[in-house]
Amino acid sequence: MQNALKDFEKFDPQHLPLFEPLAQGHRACQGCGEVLALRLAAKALGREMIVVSATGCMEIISSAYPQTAWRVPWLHVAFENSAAVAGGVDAALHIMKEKGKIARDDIPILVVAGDGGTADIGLQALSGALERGHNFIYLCLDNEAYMNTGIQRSSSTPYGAMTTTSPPGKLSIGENHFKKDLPAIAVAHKIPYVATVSPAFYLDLMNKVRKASLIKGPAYIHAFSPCPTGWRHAGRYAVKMARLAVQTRVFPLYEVIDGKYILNRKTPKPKPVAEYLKLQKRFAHLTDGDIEIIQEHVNKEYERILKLSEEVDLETKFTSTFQQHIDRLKQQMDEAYQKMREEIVHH
Amino acid sequence: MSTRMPIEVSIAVSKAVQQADVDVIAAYPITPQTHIVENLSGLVANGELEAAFINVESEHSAISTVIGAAAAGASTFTATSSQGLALMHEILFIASSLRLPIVMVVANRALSGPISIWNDHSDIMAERDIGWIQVFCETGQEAYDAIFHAFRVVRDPTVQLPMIVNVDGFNLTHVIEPVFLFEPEEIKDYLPEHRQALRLDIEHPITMGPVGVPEVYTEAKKQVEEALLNSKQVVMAAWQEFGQRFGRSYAPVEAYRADDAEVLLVTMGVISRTAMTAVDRFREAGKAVGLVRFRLWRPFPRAEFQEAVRHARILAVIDRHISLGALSGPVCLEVRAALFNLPDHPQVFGFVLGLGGRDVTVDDFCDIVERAERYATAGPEGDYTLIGLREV
Amino acid sequence: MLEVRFHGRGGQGAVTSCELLSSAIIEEGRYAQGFASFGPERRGAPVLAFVRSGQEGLKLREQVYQPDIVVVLDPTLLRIIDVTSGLKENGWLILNTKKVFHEVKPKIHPGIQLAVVDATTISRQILHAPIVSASILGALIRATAIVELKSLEQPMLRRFGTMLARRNQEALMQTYWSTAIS
Amino acid sequence: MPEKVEKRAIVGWRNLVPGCAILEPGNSTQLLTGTWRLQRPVIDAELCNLCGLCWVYCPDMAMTKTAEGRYEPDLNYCKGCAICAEECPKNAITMVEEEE
Repeated sequence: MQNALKDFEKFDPQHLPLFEPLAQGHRACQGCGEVLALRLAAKALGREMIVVSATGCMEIISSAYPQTAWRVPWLHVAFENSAAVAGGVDAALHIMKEKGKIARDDIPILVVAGDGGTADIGLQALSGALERGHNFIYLCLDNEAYMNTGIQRSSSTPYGAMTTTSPPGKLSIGENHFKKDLPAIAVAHKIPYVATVSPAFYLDLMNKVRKASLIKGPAYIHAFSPCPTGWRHAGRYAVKMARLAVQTRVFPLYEVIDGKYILNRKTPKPKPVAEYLKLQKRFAHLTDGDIEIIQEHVNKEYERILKLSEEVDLETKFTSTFQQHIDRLKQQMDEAYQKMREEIVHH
Repeated sequence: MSTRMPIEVSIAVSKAVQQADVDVIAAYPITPQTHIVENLSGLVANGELEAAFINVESEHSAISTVIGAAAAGASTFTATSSQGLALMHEILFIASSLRLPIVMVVANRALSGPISIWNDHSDIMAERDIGWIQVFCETGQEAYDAIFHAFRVVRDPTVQLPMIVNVDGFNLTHVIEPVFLFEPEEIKDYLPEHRQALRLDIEHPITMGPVGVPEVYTEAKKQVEEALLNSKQVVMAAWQEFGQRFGRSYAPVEAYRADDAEVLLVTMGVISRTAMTAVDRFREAGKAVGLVRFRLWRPFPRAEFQEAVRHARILAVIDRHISLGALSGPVCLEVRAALFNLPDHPQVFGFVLGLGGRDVTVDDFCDIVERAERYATAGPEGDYTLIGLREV
Repeated sequence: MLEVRFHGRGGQGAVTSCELLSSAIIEEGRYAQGFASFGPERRGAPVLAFVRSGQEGLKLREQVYQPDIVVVLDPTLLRIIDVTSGLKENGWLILNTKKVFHEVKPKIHPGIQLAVVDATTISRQILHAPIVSASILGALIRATAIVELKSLEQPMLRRFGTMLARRNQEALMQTYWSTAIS
Repeated sequence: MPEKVEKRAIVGWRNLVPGCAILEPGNSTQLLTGTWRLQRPVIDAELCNLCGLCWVYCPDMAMTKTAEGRYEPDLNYCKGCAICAEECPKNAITMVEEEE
């Protein structure tokens, strides 16, 4: 386990920080789940951080000149390079601190990008930056399509979803690939921290962002980000969607710390995926058979994560059983020694 | 005192970067830029240069990384060539728009396709509008000096723009030649400290790179252009001071035996040296031929150029880039544009040569001068002339 | 102006020879350019390198077309390349070969001055490797006196480091004295 | 307020901060996004148990806590998405049409 997390102090739900790094007056859609996830993540880091943003909804809605919704230093360069830009910020802070040009380099860098900017066009820059071990928190806000340009499919669009470039038709179900597994790609880089978060589980989200900031090296956080406009559900349901996705196992919440999986929220009695799909018009065209395919895929993926985290459980179990065994042996030896001493004294 | 050393020009360039107190270098290998960044990585590895050397996974990330570092207030450097520069393309505009003081060496090389690792100017000529200050070099000494000059210029608080030093790939980067190298204390006073007012700083949180709404985009562009145009004064002042301190003087437009010349060759980069020998030949034969070279390419030194060619009858403008479908190479186009509204301007003929590493010889320049004289009376053979082209 | 063309194979050290020679000329306070013909050639392929010396700030950056001196690092190149192509009348051919002078001389155009040395054997003995980048220069200097032998000391030190530079210096002296000249 | 925004946006190029950097942190509070709202949340103080989930889940930071410790929507910024009403565990929030 990471030393940095040894005495990890969770957020106190009664005393959440009041400071909002992201200010009121941003131009996100009514009921935007993505900006909620971003708000909570930023809140977890507070006043002292630097934000590097990729092009996307969150960049557009927070920085239209001459207003900014950012109360912390914020930089946007382009769509596909936010990880590389953040790497430069990270390197600059460290070397300038070393050379005595600035006082501090312990400032968390939050990289914000959407699923398109991460899974598609920004994947190379992300991979490079993760491999180089830059100290930043990469927050992928996954709303499962290119919402900023008008709901075109990305490689993170789920199977069966209707988007403006994956329309269902006589020959198509809509999006006909299962979504790219970005957390697994991040894990494959052997970075110290990977996590999935959902704004519905806000304490879990904030705690994970805080953990990511404490760990040295790259952290990748994949945030489920309901988009009422693109998913075509009522704005009021954004948090409900984020919760249902977890309850139906569509989006399991887990952490991968130093390569070890921990399924944070087990759902032994999941709700059927249909309950999640039926609230969104992007899935309205799906037949029961289609939904069955999705259900199977969801089950399989959940089982995979569960198995990976159980391996860790088994290891923990083994370690503790082994420890108990040793303790017992020690006790027996102590007793035997005591007995011997007594016998010697007796003689 | 500076020492005259036999040195490969790329190594001289990296030594200049070392002496400029750079903080962050990010680079991706591409021929013929490699020797510059290899040597820099070695200097960092040996503790001879206190900087972060970041081996990025593409040129796109190289420029992105130095932008991030520059936005955080670091002095930054990168180098590239050809496809690498083209891959940086979209980000280059953003670097100038963000007004970040980055120094980049472009080891000029042809752009694909077909793929060519050899020297011409097609890489940089595809980046004419990026808002960076751009200079060219003709010798190793000039390349070495240009690095100090570039760091001096971009660190000027009135400039706040990135700058490209063009060094012809192989034909200059890989040549071993004598270069006077500075002792650290010699150059120290010439280089100001790198200080950046607008940067990512938690004490003064600012928003960098906001959305340029229609109400501000035009003004934003105008602001960068004005900064670029005004940078010429700083560029020239820095050259002047360099000349006063070190005895090597540079100017936006430089002339060679051009004063009374009827025919002027117009060049830039390393081939200018060869052109000088051609000029000497004509002069020996009693012909009034001269040479004018662009050292500063962006901002375009209009006034200096107009003045330099004022008395000539014929200009033979050399491009080392073919601008497909245009009326001539880009240098020639701009020269024509610079002269068009002047009364009694010289006749201008465009020549393209030295593409993709094709050697540029003294004979080529002699051929060009003779053709230009012929065109002046008989008219040109086309919009421009491709020298050395094999027909069959 | 004096122009030298080196013929070698990728990895044999023609570019290093070019670097050492141009550096030595510059060390003497004269002007030189050293450059290779750059291409996609890999280890083993024939390669060219050039040295041009002349007045300070020489106004010439074209390739070398009519060398005054041609240096051949590998005799097997003679079978596949016309190494004397463009060589000026009365120019020098410096050849590394195991053959003796009289075996080679008849095959060379009479207007060419010839210097022959077995640099490979000398390098093998002294450096324990057939690297002739420095040792071949002994023959070149013996024949043409293009630089002084001692002018190579600093360039070799920079290129090879103390130990290897000393050995190369030894090889250089040996080739210098064992070169056979027209 | 919208007038002020317009004036700032049409600043001439000579007065632009280099790189169009925005120097005033969080000045988006000048944008009253409450004007986007079609319905507004009304909190029943009797039912409210002060759990604060409406504050946590508001994507517009438009739920505020008054000096008396009550939650109240900030109508300058509330876009009327109704997440607060949906998420309120006590059903203490109802959405009222703005036109009424």
